[in-house]
Amino acid sequence: MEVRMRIFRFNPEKDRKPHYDVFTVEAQPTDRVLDVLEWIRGDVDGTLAFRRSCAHGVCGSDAMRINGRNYLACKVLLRDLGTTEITVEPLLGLPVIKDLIVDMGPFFEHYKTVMPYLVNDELPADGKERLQSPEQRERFDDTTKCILCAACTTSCPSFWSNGQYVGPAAIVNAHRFIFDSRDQAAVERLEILNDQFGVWRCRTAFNCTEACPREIKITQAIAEVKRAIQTGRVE
Amino acid sequence: MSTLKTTLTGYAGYRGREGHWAFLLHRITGLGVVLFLTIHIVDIAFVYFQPALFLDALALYQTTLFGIGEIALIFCVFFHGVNGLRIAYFDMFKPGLWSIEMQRKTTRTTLIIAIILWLPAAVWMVRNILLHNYGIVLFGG
Amino acid sequence: MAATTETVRRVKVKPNYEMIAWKWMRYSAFALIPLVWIHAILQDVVVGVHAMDLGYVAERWASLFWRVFDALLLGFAFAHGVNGLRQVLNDFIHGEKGRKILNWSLFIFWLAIFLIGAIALIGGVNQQFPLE
Amino acid sequence: MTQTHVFDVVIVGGGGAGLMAALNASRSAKTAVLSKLYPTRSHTGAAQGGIGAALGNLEEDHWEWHAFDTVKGSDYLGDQDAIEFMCREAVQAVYDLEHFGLPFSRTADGRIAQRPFGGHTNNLTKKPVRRSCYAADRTGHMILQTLYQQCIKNGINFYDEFQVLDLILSDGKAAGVVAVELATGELHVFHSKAVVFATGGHGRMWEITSNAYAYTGDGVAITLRNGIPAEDMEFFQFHPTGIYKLGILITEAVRGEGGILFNGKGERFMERYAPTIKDLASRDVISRAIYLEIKEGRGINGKDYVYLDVRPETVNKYAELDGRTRPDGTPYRVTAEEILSKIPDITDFCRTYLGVDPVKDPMPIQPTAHYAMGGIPTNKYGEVVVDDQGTVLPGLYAAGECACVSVHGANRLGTNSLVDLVVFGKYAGIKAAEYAKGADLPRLPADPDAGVRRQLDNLLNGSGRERAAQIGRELRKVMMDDVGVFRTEEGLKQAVEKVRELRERYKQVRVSDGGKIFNTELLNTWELGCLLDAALVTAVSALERKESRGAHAREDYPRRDDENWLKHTLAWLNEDGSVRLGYKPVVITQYAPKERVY
Ligand SMILES: Cc1cc2nc3c(=O)[nH]c(=O)nc-3n(C[C@H](O)[C@H](O)[C@H](O)COP(=O)(O)OP(=O)(O)OC[C@H]3O[C@@H](n4cnc5c(N)ncnc54)[C@H](O)[C@@H]3O)c2cc1C
Ligand code: HEM
Ligand code: SF4
Ligand code: F3S
Ligand code: FES
Repeated sequence: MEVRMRIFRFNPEKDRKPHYDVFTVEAQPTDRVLDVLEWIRGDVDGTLAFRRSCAHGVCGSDAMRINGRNYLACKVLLRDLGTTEITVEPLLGLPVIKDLIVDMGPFFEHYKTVMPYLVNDELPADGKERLQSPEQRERFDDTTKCILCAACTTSCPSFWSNGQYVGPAAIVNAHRFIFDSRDQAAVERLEILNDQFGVWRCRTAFNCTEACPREIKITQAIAEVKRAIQTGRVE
Repeated sequence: MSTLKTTLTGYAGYRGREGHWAFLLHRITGLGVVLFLTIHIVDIAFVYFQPALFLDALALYQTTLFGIGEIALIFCVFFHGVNGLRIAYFDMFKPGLWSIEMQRKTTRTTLIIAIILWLPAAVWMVRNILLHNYGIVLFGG
Repeated sequence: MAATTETVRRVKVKPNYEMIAWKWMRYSAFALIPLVWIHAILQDVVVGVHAMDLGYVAERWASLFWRVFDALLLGFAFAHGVNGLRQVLNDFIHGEKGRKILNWSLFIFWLAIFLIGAIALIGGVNQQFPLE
Repeated sequence: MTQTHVFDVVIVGGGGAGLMAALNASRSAKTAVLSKLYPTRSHTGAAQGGIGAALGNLEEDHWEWHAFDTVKGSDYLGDQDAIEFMCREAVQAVYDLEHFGLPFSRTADGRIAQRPFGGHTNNLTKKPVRRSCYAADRTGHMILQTLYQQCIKNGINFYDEFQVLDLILSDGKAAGVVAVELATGELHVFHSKAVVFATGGHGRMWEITSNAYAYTGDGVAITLRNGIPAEDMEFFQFHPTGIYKLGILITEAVRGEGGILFNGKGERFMERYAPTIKDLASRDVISRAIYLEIKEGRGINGKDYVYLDVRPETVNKYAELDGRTRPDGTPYRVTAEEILSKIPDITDFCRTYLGVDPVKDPMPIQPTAHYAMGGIPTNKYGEVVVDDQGTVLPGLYAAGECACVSVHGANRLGTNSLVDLVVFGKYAGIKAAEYAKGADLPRLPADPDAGVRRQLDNLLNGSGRERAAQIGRELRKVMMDDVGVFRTEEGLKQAVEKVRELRERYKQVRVSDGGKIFNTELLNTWELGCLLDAALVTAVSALERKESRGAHAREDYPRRDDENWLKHTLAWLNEDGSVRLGYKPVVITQYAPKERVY
């Protein structure tokens, strides 16, 4: 099949304003959007810039807007898009550096603010593992899956309008520890999120959950954090 | 990069699903209602402060243009109400309902309920406008 | 440390304005459904603007029930709405200072309109005005 | 302008090995981590199955058994002192990870869950043993995330999206690295007492691969260009179960949970190749079996793939035939839900890329290039060794997939790479910091980045007669055809020729993007140069090794030849593009080489 790729272009060394380039490509319906981008960069226009690494949806490099919606380019097959007119644009709400590459700095800064690490210095006397029941482990399983791709945060209307909002990804990563029975810093994290730029900025727009390539129930996780803050129960 | 332009591009251009539209609609309807409510409190207050003005305001409300606005307002009140109830219930009592399937289903249901509530009201209000402003009797003369 | 199936842990987080506002939006939402809907259906649909005049208002406020009803409506709906407006505008105002100014302005706006409404509600229809 | 930064220890690579090294080095030394990807994008995150350690949480197990299985898996080419060290240390390393917060799956009594994995056995009964510690099918993801989290907690200095292009040596010691900052295109010199390479593998030189685009062998190529040999490069593992055509890995854990391989005639063909442990035989054995089935026309519909079947009815049928039991002795039976809960990500891959639901349909699979056993030669402390005498290059360390300790020998057992990362990453970090403490900052040579500037200038100003993308395609094809699962003298000769030709043609490449900011074309092309170097060394080493051992299967020399070939290859890449080979003996402690049967 033939697809028309309309790709957002911006080269800070040359362009004052972004524009779109159109490439017409012969491809298979089972090709990934990433395959097409790779082909364009390799064989047509080497200056096209985008990030990628694993090519199967586990590293989080290639989140971008495809036909107006956030995806990992390596996780969408052309046939899934239902059209041969494909528009590819960088994530919204982070500064564009070049073409499809955005500055991930602000995103990781937010991530770092929520203490995304286990806090517990007590070790079992025998030096072995801390115990945790399968139920306790299951409680936070969903939010351990995050690959920090930023598809969620950059689909969030609250984040678009105010980049100070920590964003769904940071909350997901806080949730992962708040609900881990081994962790001892739930209160600190909840206090961080109980800020004017914390969980209360979430207007349940749900774009995050729809965008998450790891199918994390993000809005639910955020709601659970909101509840924990109010009720004082981490359950 | 969180500029007004980014926000508006996102609001209008992001191909979000039900949740995105529900969020926008909730926001627009909420703002619409506050705008109206503010005016409404002031004009009602005229009955105490400036009764003459109250009658002027009333005359304005009775025009067709305002009549149409009022029909929209009623939609806003219904949609915003049903959707707000949905959000509040999920958030406070059942976070587990924030799943993709439930979100899609309940948002659609919300819209349908809002429309079902709104339609008869709208019909009745259209009838009133036609009757009082144009002397056309639709029904129930 | 033993593996238990106990999953509830207790924490204490200090409430702050955003959290209270968030709760307020939701609790008031439950109250607003009957208040706003009844009011809107009654006034805008059943009665309709065309049937309204000072007499109607005077008659309505003659009943304590409706005065209390409208007072509740004013209290809940307007505070809910202005806080909603605050949330929306906060999305777009990024400076710490700008937000402060906004919050105070909105508070004053809310207070002013609320007082106007409250006074009217208490004062009722101005009887000096000749009713036709 | 080139900026210069000074550190005690510079770590190249933010994957499992690099982060583990960083955590340990930073305790006592001023440490920086440079990574061409954001650390959480590293390929460690793709590892699915698990990390092997003889915790014995579900049944009897001993690190000595783990060591024996590893030696046997390596086809006796692994250095046994290092293997013993690794398997003993693995236990503590896994506890360390748990203490760092890693969310392992759990047993009913709250301990770290373990499952069987190819090649891991109870040494007495020879039956599969539950040794692989896992977190669903996302063990690598959890390791990577957990280590990164700890790095944040400990305030490690990260230079994200800094690609290292050269190593600086001075007076025979490591003195730092030269890196380009992707966002600006500026060169930076990191002047340091110690350098740790943890750059991962080079599987992108094959057509069908489970490896990330970033797996271009930068570390091996950089050290080769600096006169350091590469060890055992001919040993590259083909994982038996990659998704047909795409190469995306389907973890061995699927077979651990009871998945069975079938050929086009519906036969469970592994019964013929590994009568005892069948579908859980070691990877090289299964990859060859699949290849042979396909060659004999027994692929599905005569095509070049077979089926991996994990539908509950299949699993239960064969579990009954095999008499498989649960830890408590009850017969092993599964439901679709159970399978889905143990391999959620695999399920997602199948649905996304194949439109197939693994509990309803069998998965089409074929062997996929997967793991580099060879790499930068090191000893068990991660110190880089530059000759056959064990001579250490002061201040230079390597760990993870880019290193060859060698614990994997001719064939790596599943789960052992993650063990390798955490154990040797840890020791490389500790040793580098210790070394840095006692050493002075080496003198920086004049114009340390001249070499890098020359390399990049060549790419920017080449004649433009050749296209990098085309060279890459030809490289991947020839490596797949001639340096793949099975090899022959003729094929390997052709491959060496071809790679030589491609290296020549590479000199005619010109990148079209002359910009500095995120010039991904320039860096991808530079990476292709690394692949070409690594490929040449791989093909030459393979051509020379006239035996079949582990992953190196020669059709013309089908037997293992301990008499002549129980030794490690060392390959030096000379300036003129020729390859010099040398050999060093395998360290044998207590496990005498035996025939390897499963
Ligand atoms: C699909 C898949 C599944 C696997 N499953 C398992 C399993 O179940 N069990 C197991 O034991 N093993 C498994 N492995 C193998 C194992 O995951 C890898 O061997 C291991 O993760 C490699 O780790 P590393 O730290 O060496 O490299 P990586 O994690 O890949 O890190 C390499 C780092 O080096 C950086 N880098 C590279 N080049 C440069 C440069 N020039 N300049 C700067 N930085 C650079 C990269 O940015 C990256 O941060 C699997 C591998 C794959 C591909
Ligand atoms: C009919 C009953 C009503 C219900 C159930 C309701 C419910 C809600 C809820 C739950 C929210 C919070 C949304 C969020 O934070 O995600 C909200 C926001 C809002 N409400 Fe209401 N509301 C009602 C009536 C009103 C009225 C009468 C007004 C106007 C005066 C109003 C104006 C707003 C505004 C402006 C917002 C902010 C919207 C935003 O943040 O996007 N609401 N409403
Ligand atoms: S929560 Fe999902 S969408 Fe958000 S960063 Fe993590 S993986 Fe990406
Ligand atoms: S899109 Fe944003 S508003 Fe909340 S539900 Fe997701 S964080
Ligand atoms: S390339 Fe890794 S997620 Fe797409």
